[in-house]
Parts: sequence; structure tokens; C-alpha cells
Amino acid sequence: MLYREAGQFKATYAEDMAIFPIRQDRIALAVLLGIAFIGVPLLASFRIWPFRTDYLLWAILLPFLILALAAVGTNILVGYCGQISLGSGAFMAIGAYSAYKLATGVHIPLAWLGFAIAIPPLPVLASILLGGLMAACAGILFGIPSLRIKGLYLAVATLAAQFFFDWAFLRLPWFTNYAPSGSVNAPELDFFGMIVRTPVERYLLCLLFVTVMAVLAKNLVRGNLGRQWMAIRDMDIAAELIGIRPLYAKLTAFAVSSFIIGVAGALWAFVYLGSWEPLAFSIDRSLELLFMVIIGGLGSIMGSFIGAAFILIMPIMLNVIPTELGLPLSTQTITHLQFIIFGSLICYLLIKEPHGFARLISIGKEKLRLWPFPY
Amino acid sequence: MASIARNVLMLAAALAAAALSAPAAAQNEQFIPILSYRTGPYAVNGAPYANGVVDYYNLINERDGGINGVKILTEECETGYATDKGVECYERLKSKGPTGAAFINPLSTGITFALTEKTATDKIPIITMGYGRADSKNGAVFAYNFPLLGTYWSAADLAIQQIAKELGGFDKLKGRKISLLYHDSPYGKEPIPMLQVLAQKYGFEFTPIPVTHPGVEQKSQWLAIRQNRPDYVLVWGWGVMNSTAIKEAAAVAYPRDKMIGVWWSGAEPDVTPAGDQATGYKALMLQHGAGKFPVHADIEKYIYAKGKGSTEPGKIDEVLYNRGMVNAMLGVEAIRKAQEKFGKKPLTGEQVRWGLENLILTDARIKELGFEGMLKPVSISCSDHEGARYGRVQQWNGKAWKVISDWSTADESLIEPLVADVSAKYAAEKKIKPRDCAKET
Amino acid sequence: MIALGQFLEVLIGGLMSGVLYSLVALGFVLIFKASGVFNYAQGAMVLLAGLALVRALDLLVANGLPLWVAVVLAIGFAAVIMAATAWLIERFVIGPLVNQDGLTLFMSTIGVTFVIEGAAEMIFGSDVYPLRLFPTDAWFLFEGLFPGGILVNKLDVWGALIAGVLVAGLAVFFQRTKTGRALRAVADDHLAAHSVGIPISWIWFVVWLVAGLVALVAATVWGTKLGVQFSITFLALKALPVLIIGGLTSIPGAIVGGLIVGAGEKLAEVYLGPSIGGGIEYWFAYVLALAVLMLRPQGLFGERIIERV
Amino acid sequence: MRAPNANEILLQVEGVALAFGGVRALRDVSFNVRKGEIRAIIGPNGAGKTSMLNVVNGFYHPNHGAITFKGRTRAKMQPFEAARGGIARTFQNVALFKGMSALDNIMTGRTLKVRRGLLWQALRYGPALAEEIEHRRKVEEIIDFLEIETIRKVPVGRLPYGLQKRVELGRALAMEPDLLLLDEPMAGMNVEEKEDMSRFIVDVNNHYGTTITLIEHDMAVVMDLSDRVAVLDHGVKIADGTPDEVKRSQAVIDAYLGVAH
Repeated sequence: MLYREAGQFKATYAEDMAIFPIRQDRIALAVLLGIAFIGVPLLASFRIWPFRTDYLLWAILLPFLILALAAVGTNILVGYCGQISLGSGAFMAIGAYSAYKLATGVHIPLAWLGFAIAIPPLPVLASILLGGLMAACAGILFGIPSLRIKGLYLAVATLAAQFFFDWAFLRLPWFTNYAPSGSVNAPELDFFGMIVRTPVERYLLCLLFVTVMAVLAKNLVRGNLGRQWMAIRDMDIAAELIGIRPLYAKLTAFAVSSFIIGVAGALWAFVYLGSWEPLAFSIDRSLELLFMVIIGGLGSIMGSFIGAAFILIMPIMLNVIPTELGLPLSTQTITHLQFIIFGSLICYLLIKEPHGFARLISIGKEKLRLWPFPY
Repeated sequence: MASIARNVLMLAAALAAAALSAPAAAQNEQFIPILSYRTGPYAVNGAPYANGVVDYYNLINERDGGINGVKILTEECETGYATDKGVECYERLKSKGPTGAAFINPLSTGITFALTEKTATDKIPIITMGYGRADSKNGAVFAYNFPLLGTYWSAADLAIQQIAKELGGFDKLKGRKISLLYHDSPYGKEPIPMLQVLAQKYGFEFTPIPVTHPGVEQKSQWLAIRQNRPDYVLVWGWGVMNSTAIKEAAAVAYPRDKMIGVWWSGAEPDVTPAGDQATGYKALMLQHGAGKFPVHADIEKYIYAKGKGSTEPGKIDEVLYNRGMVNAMLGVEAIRKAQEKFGKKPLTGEQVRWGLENLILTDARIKELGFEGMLKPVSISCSDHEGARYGRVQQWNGKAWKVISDWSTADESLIEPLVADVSAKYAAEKKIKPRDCAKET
Repeated sequence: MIALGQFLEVLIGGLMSGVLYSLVALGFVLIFKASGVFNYAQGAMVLLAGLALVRALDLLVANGLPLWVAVVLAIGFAAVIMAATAWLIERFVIGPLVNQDGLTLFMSTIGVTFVIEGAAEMIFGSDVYPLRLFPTDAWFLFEGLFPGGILVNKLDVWGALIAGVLVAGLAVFFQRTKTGRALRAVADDHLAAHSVGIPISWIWFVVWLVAGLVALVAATVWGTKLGVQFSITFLALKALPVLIIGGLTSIPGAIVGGLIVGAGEKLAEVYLGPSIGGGIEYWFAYVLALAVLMLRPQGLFGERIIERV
Repeated sequence: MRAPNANEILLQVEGVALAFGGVRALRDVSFNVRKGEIRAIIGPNGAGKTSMLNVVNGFYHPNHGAITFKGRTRAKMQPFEAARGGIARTFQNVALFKGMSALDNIMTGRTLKVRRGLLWQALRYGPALAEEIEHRRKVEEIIDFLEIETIRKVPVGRLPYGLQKRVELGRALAMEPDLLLLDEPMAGMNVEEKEDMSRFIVDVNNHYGTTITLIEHDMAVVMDLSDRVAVLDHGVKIADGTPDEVKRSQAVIDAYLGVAH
């Protein structure tokens, strides 16, 4: 009854091709955006119940938004184009460090040419986006092997990128402006004069980035390029025979995915951590992003958001609950229990629904259509 | 199928409600969060340290009934030595208890870097005893950072002093080869600037050798060391990297008594896996070493006798357990000092900061607390958040640590210019106006 | 002469440690070859086997049993633990996921990794436990020819011998025995094997058990080298390039891959490393694997992937 | 009926030979396809029919021989050039994109016709949206033509075999091809479905004027639909001509009914 879509007819193709053709979905989206853009800032600024401390904003909502954005990027590569990548951590790192360099002025001494390229410090917004662009270029570079290598073998090729950039940002002091300890600080976040400092401002900044880029990604995925990616994923020989160039399709997938991940990396470093070291973008980050995409649902932008929420919030919940309920467990056993429960939840979900939360929700919608009748 | 979706949603809702319900606000209790790691690759060193901290806080509650009557309320949060988990733990615990966290002790240089800016804005002091940012000794710029009892630059100077003593004088250092095997992270890289300054001053050849996290594989580094034949190898490792270094040194037959570890590479879990091959290995001491001191008697009497200990009674004389206790003691004494000025009630982070900055422990007070023999007098001031730069060296004889050197202090004249230079750069980058310490005392 | 001596020493050291990696890589190959599952949990299984072995050994030795009896009993105990794990994994994770695509199965093994790591450390403790099953000192060969001699570590030699025996045994197992052939059939197509009447759940239990035993063997060698502790799980990341160069489906390939990666890594670190800052071992192995893949997209010995329209 | 203009040759295959190691799939095969005709290629299983299509499509590269398409002669055809030149294809065992709906599968056929670049598609506003709607209108015409309106949004994996074949034909038509290669379009279909598919093939030839090369085992259909028939056996062309000539040729009868070689 709740989800009856009878009577909603599409007159034009544009209507039929909208992101959320069914009215109930559109209402749900509107409510969600309303809460996100107006509700949370209001509650937070007046310190009402959930936001009495800025813990919820700073330690849950902020990382959730940025990791969801990175998960959308990863989903484009793994979910839509079928190229398994374990290098998303490295692309985040490239986004972060190139944004840092651009924001603090780049000086490339070309001794043998007798001159040096010197770029003055750019505004933060420009350096974040250009950081994403640099990540896209690296993505294309490490996408080239995907033309010959397929499947799990490709995962290892992207691991080469992961470990190489881990090493590069630790070892080449040029990237960290010769900081003695190798850890770098984020520059002042001023966007057209407004300095972003309080958790609420940081939250709104990330929310803006995530919404805009998610819509752009959704458009790309529904458009012709998205179909090319999915064709390459499902059967690349047939795709080639109907005129899709695998080179163009795969490299655009790598480029777009790495751009989004690069921007997410820059946001993670500038807005969330404040000062960071390469270990923040290690192999664990790549695996975490892969979990989010698979659990959330391969090939679904909404799935990436749900996957990000699950993988980020579940461990924190498993940690907080025992202490909240006052169970007499030592932190050691709590962490071990958290590992066990988290692992078995992943297996349980994969068995129940191999296509992740996204499919679970669409099945739920179908059930709602029939509710309360059984079939 | 939808039934699963429904269960998951209900579960999530229940969890969310429980997590966000405000815990019962205790009235007369001083909240101190404990960031620790008891799992993951660095648990072998993190766990004993955390046990020392927890036991000492219990001791204060059991023996003295809290600090001047104000009981200590603690909550432990597992960070697994990961920066983002550390930030999440900090955010979760920083405003618990009646007046929020008294101070934060992250026990990881990575987390320290991430929290330095946050703690300054939240006005909560961050104690990095024997680690953290070496330049944060300069209280004028780093008002809320307290690298008590020693930074990595002091440790580097103490290590070189020990080598000079063994070679018979600083002039003997000329032309010698000293390598640094370090954990490839901010923790491992922090001493390098100081060692380069020392290398220039005394004319020895200094070669840094990085070991990638987690340091499980060091064969090629040690083959290179075997060819390079350095006179001494300094070890700046953490977790599995320490024991692997000693085992690989034995594998290439490099003399263990020519290896000197920093005070974080000189504890029982680092030497026991290598067994008798570790004999002769030396390590710096953050003033105290292993063994039992008067305070241990109270620990056994008030804690372990009542079965409230967090580890086996046999392990309470280990190096890292003792360091946990010293760290906890310094925190408690800072609160006691702050209570003298702000009254015997739960204090805010800012008030405890004042206590820390004016913390003075004389020999008599140390004896009263039962720590004599472990610590020498400490006096923190606005311009010197380190308070003391003493160090000794201990050697593992296969079964226990033996102290083989008397007290020595790091040479301020070398460290001061480096601190001033690096902290000035940080102040410029972060647009912080350094406080004028002279005026403030 | 010194340079040659050093080169030989680094080469031998590299080859030896490469073989130790292939001990871990073998577990990956086994499960992929027989069930098409890329088992990320192999590193955690090495940890579980090691913890079970060392805790049982310490307990038995503490109760005064002679060393050799204690070692045999401890190995038996660890084998039983691995058998139970194999049965649980097959019964609750891999069994229900039969015929799912590779990525979902890979993801489920990551779930299994978390469970094993949590359970192993909760039951057996998360401290570092020394293990001394093999001599760990070194021989110095040809001291006459080269000053200081060529250093060969005894533990590495033991590791190489064990790996050789293991590979020979497994190759025979796959070629000669009935179960071995059945395994190869299952790997190609789960449903087809089902229709032919091959008892898939029994076959997979055997595969995961054998992989568990390989993990136990790897644990004895690596446990002695590092001490049994959580960081052993990072060996999985060191074994990946070995696996890829050798080919996911070939057992002898694991050894050859190990030799190439081991030697390549160490030589690069000692000779190329210092000039560009050192610590290049980790990514050099992966770049080496990438180079091999560009030549042969399915590894040196892996089965060619044929696509037909 | 339309009269295939006898002279204009659309596709000329000249002396093509293809071998996989020892196996010689095609031995010196030559034939041509005139513009606007329905050309059939028949022969027993393993005769090399699908390999022939793969050579025309550029998926296999012949050892020697040449292919002239629309006047341009090439030794090796590239799949992308074939598609852009206007060759579309259906496959023996349906090669649809399982992860997409029927509509999306057919829309993928429009890939070569899309002009707007990546950034425009991301914005999906103004001209980009207009182009997308334009492509959607063309695809809707094909969907009406193939009468598969009801299964527009159904994931292709769930469709019955017959409907999947139709969606695959739709995808090929969406490429607006000059030459349509059909690889056993009626395999595994019942009589009624075969009648529908034959009707579609004839309509496509008449309505859109597309030249069709058809591989099919059902002799009744082949003889009824095609203008000219080529017969392959063990990689060799043993007959070529109108359906009646081929029916009477002794070589064809031997090949099908089997004669000791």
C-alpha cells in the first residue's frame, strides 16, 4: 500500500529517465536532503540532543560523507566497470598530497634546463579539484595494465600503485615540503573568504561536495558512458564488437573514479584529519573502500552510501555498546568480539544477499508494493 | 527477504539510541580517558603500558580515595595505533564526565600529530611522555602539548653520548659509522634532524635505514648493515620491528652490544622472542628501568591483593608497565597541582594545563610517592614543556635488564636552536602568535 | 672479490626468503586451484595455526613432557584446530556461497579473516610467543674464497627444504590421486562437477584442510623466524606477488614465483635502494609482478584464459 | 519485394584462410554480398560459419586473404572499424549485457552515434539531455518494431531465450547498420517464434534496406528468406547461388547426408 506506484504515468522520455521516477522515492530523497542540509546544522548549532557534543558530527558524519564519496568513486571502477582495484588508498593519497603541494606553492627545480617551474599557492578549492585531477592522471597511468590484465590479477597490479605511492610519500621529502617528521598540516580552509573551522561548517562543506559529485556521478552512470562501462564489465568482447573501444571505456572509468577518490582524499586530509601521514592512506583504506562497495552493492551509487555507513558505523557501535551497557569486558575482549561479529556479519550479508544492501532495499521496495498481501 | 531488512533496521535503531544516550553524569569525579591498543601489530608493547596506567589510577582511588577526595573516572578506548581510530576515540571521550577530559595520552606519534590542532581548540592538554613532536617542547608555541621527561631529540643526543663514552670520548667519534634503523613513520623519522646535527658536529658518518611498517621483513636491511659494517646501530622501532631487528642481527652475526635502542625499543616483549640471542642488546631508559620500587608494594597491597589488577602479578615490574605508572603519576600530580589553585573539585582541561605547566616534583615528593630510584626531579615551565632530559642505558643479559650507565642529561645547547627553528615554522604555518613566557610566570 | 661475495650472499638470502614466501603462497594457490576462491584469510590461518601450535607446545613442555613428544602432540593439536576451522568455513561460509562470482567469494574470505583473527587472539592470547623449532644461526660458507664468507641462514635452508617437499607432495596429490583430479574438475565449474556427482562440500572441506595444514607448516617456519604474533598476518601481502608471478593455478609456479620475487626484492633493496631512499622492497615486488603480468596476463604457469564468442 | 541491384557489391571476401595452430578453420573462401540482399551461409556443424563471421567482424584476423567492405580492402579488419563502418552482429549463444535491462542493452547499440563528451554527459542538461532523448526515441521505435514494449525495464538475465534473441536483434538494429550479420537467430526457437523472427528479418530488409547475412540450420527458413546461399563444409566453399541451384547441387547433398571422403 505504501509503495503503490499505480497511476504515475510518464508522458515524456525525460520523465521516464529521471533518477527517481517513482514519487515516493522523490519524497524520501527530498526529506533526506532536508534533514542533511537544514536539520543537522540547526540541531548542531543549538546543541540539541544528538549533537550535545560534536562527537556525532566530527567522528561519524564527517568521515561518513568523505568515505561515501570515495566509495562512489570506487564503485564506478569496481561496480560499474568491473575492474577490481585495491589502489583506492593510493589515489586518495595522491589527491591529498597534490592538493597540499598546490595549496602551499609548487616549486619544481629543473636544474638541467636552467629554470624552475614555480606555481604560487592556489586557493583551497582550486587545489582540491586539481588534486583530484592529478589523481585522475595517476589513475589513467595505472589503468593501462587493465587493457591486458583481467580479474583478480588486476587487483595486484593496482596494489603495485598502492605500495609505490605509500613509499613515495614517505620517502620523497619534496612531497611534504621537507617536513622533518614527514607529517604535514592542512592549509587554512578559506573558500572565497569564508574560513571553514567549526565542525558544522566542515560538515556543510563536505555535504556540498558529496551531493554535487554524487549527482554528476549518477548522471554519468545513467548516460552513455555508464552503459559503456557496464558493457565492458558484463562481456567485453561483445562490447568491442558493437563499437565500444575498451581503451577509452576502461581509462575513462579509471580517470573518473580516481578523480572522485582524489577529491575525497583531499577532503579527508584537509577537512577531517587536519594533519596526516601516509599511513592514513594505507592498504587498509583500500580494503575498507572495497568492503563498502561490495557490502553496499556493486553498481549502485546509493549502495555505496549504505556500504560506507555500515562499514564505518558498525565497528564504532560494536565498541560503544559494551561500554554504554557497562558490560565488564576488557577493551581487549571487546575489540576481539568486534572483529568476530563484524566478520560474521559480512559473511551473513553476503550469503543472504550477494548483491549487497542495494539489492536488499530494492527487494524491500518490491515487498512494500505488495504489502500486506503475500504475492 | 524484507524480514532481514526489517531486523537490520531495528537493530541499528536500538544501537543508535543506546550509543547516544548520555551516560549518568557522575558528580564529584575527574574524568581521564585512556587511549590504548591491546590488539593489532603493536599490542605487544601497548598492552603492558595500558595496564600500568589503569592500575595506577585504581591505586589512587583505592589507597587515597581519589585526588584530594576527587575520584578518578576512566574509560579505555582501543585505537590499534591507527590515526583515524585515535581521532574517533578522542572525539568520543573528550567531553565525558562532569568537566570533560583532564588530559589526553595518545601513546602514538601519528595520533599526536592529528590531535595537536584539535586539542589546542578544545583546550585539552595532550601529554606525550617520551614521544610526540620534538619541537612541542617550546610551550610558547605549543601551549597544550607536553612531551614530558624527554623528546626524540634528547634521546638522540643521549644515545650519541653513550657511544662516545664507550669509545672513550667525543673526539673518538670522528670517522666512525653510525646507522639508524628506524620505523618508516613520523615516530621513526623524528630523531633524524638531531642526528644529522650531531653527525656534523662530531664528524661521524650517519646513515638512516628505513624499515617499512610493520617491519616483519628486514633481511635486506641487515645484509646491507653486514656489508656496510657500521660501528653502532641505533634502533628506533615499535611493535614486531624491535624483536625482528634483534633476530636478524643475530642471523647476520652483528654484535648485539653494538646496538642501542631508544626507550621505546627496550622492553621485555622486544627481547624475549630472540631468547638468548638478545644478550648484550642495549637500550636507553626514560629515566626509570625495570624492577620493583616502593610504589609496587602499594600496587600489590591495594590492587592485586583484591584481585583488581589488569595483568598477572609477575608482570608488574616490566619496563613498559613502570612507564605506564610514571605517566599516570605525572598526570595525577598535575591535577593535584591544579587543585591547589582552582579548588578540590573536577577540573577542566584548561585548568589541568595550568597544573601541568607549573608541575614541580622534588626528590622528597618523588620519595613520598614511592617513585624514588625511578625518577629524578622534574620541573615544567612555560618555555620548557619537557621538564627533564635525564637518561640512562640498560643492557639485557638474557634474563633481565641491567643498568650499565649512570645518569646523563641531553645537551640543551644543541637541541634548543633546532626546537626554536622548527616550532617557529609551525607557528608561521598555523598563524599562532607565540606566548611571551617571560611575562607569564 | 668483495662485490661478488656480497652479491652471492644477497642472492642466496633473497632466494631463500622467496621460498619462505612461497610457503604462504602455496595455501592461496591450493584453494584457488580447487575452488576458484581467492582466499584472503590464508594469512590469518597461518596466525591461527601458529598460536595453536605455540600455546600447546608451551603448555605441554611446562607439564614436563620431553620436547619431541610435546612437539608432535602440539602439531597434532594445531592440525585438529585447522580441521575444525576448515569444516566451519566450508559449512557456514563457502558452502552456502557455491556458484557465486569470484568477487563475492573473495569478500567472504575477508569476513572469515576478521573472524579468525578475533577468535585466535581471544582464545590463544594476543602476546608474542617465541617458538624455537629450527636452528636460527647461520653457516659461513667458502670463507677462503670470500672475506667474511657467504652467510647462509640455517632457518632459510630448512624452509627451502620443507617448501620443496611440500610442492612435490601437492603436485603428486593433484596429478595422481582421485580427489586431486576431482578438485581440478570442481575448480573449472561448480555446477558441472555437482552434476557429475562429485561431492562438492566434502571436496572443499579437504581443500581447506590441506590449505590449513600448509598454513601450519608455514607457521612453524615463520613462527621461529618472527615469533608467533599478530604481524604474521602481513605475510599474506608479501605472498601476493609470488602468487601472481607464478600464476594463480600452478603449484610449482608458487616456488618459481617465490624465487624470482625473493631474489629480485633483495637485490633491488641492497643495490638500487640506497640511491633512492631505501625501503623499496615492498613495492618493487609488486612492480615486478606487474611487469610479468604485462608479458603473460595469467602469470608464468597459470592456465591461459580463453574467451570465445 | 525489392529488387537487389545486381551490380553493387557491399562486401567481398577474397581467398580468406584461417587456422588455429593445426586446425584449419577456413581454407581459401571467397564470396560476396550484394547491397540490399539477404545472403545465407549454411553448412554442417564445424564448417567454419561462425569463424567466417568473426573474420568479417574483425574478431579473428585471417592468415591470408582480404576483405573489401564498402570499397575499402583490408587484410585485417579491426572490430572498432567494422562497427563504425556499419557492420552489426548477433551471436550464436546470446551475448547480451546481463547486468543491464533490455532498454539499456539496446541503448548501448547507440554508442557510436553519441556526440556529447564526458563532461556534457555528467551535466546531463540542455543539449546533452536532448541528445539522450533523441537516442531514446530511436530505440523506442525499434522496441515497437520488435514488439518487446512490455519487457523494457526487465533485467536481460531474467528474460526467456526467445525474447533475449529479440533484444539482441534490437541492439544490432540500434547501430543503424548497413550490413547485419545474424548468427543462427532462430536456434532453439519453437515454430511460432521462428515465424516472428523471420517476419522481423524480412521487415528489416524491406523497411530499413539493411543487407543481411544469415547463418541458419533450418533449411525451410533459409530457402524461403534468402536471395543467394553459400555453402561451407570443413572450411571450403562447396556451392554458391540461388536457393534452387544450391538445393540441386550434388556436393551439398553429399555434405549434408554424408559420403565417405
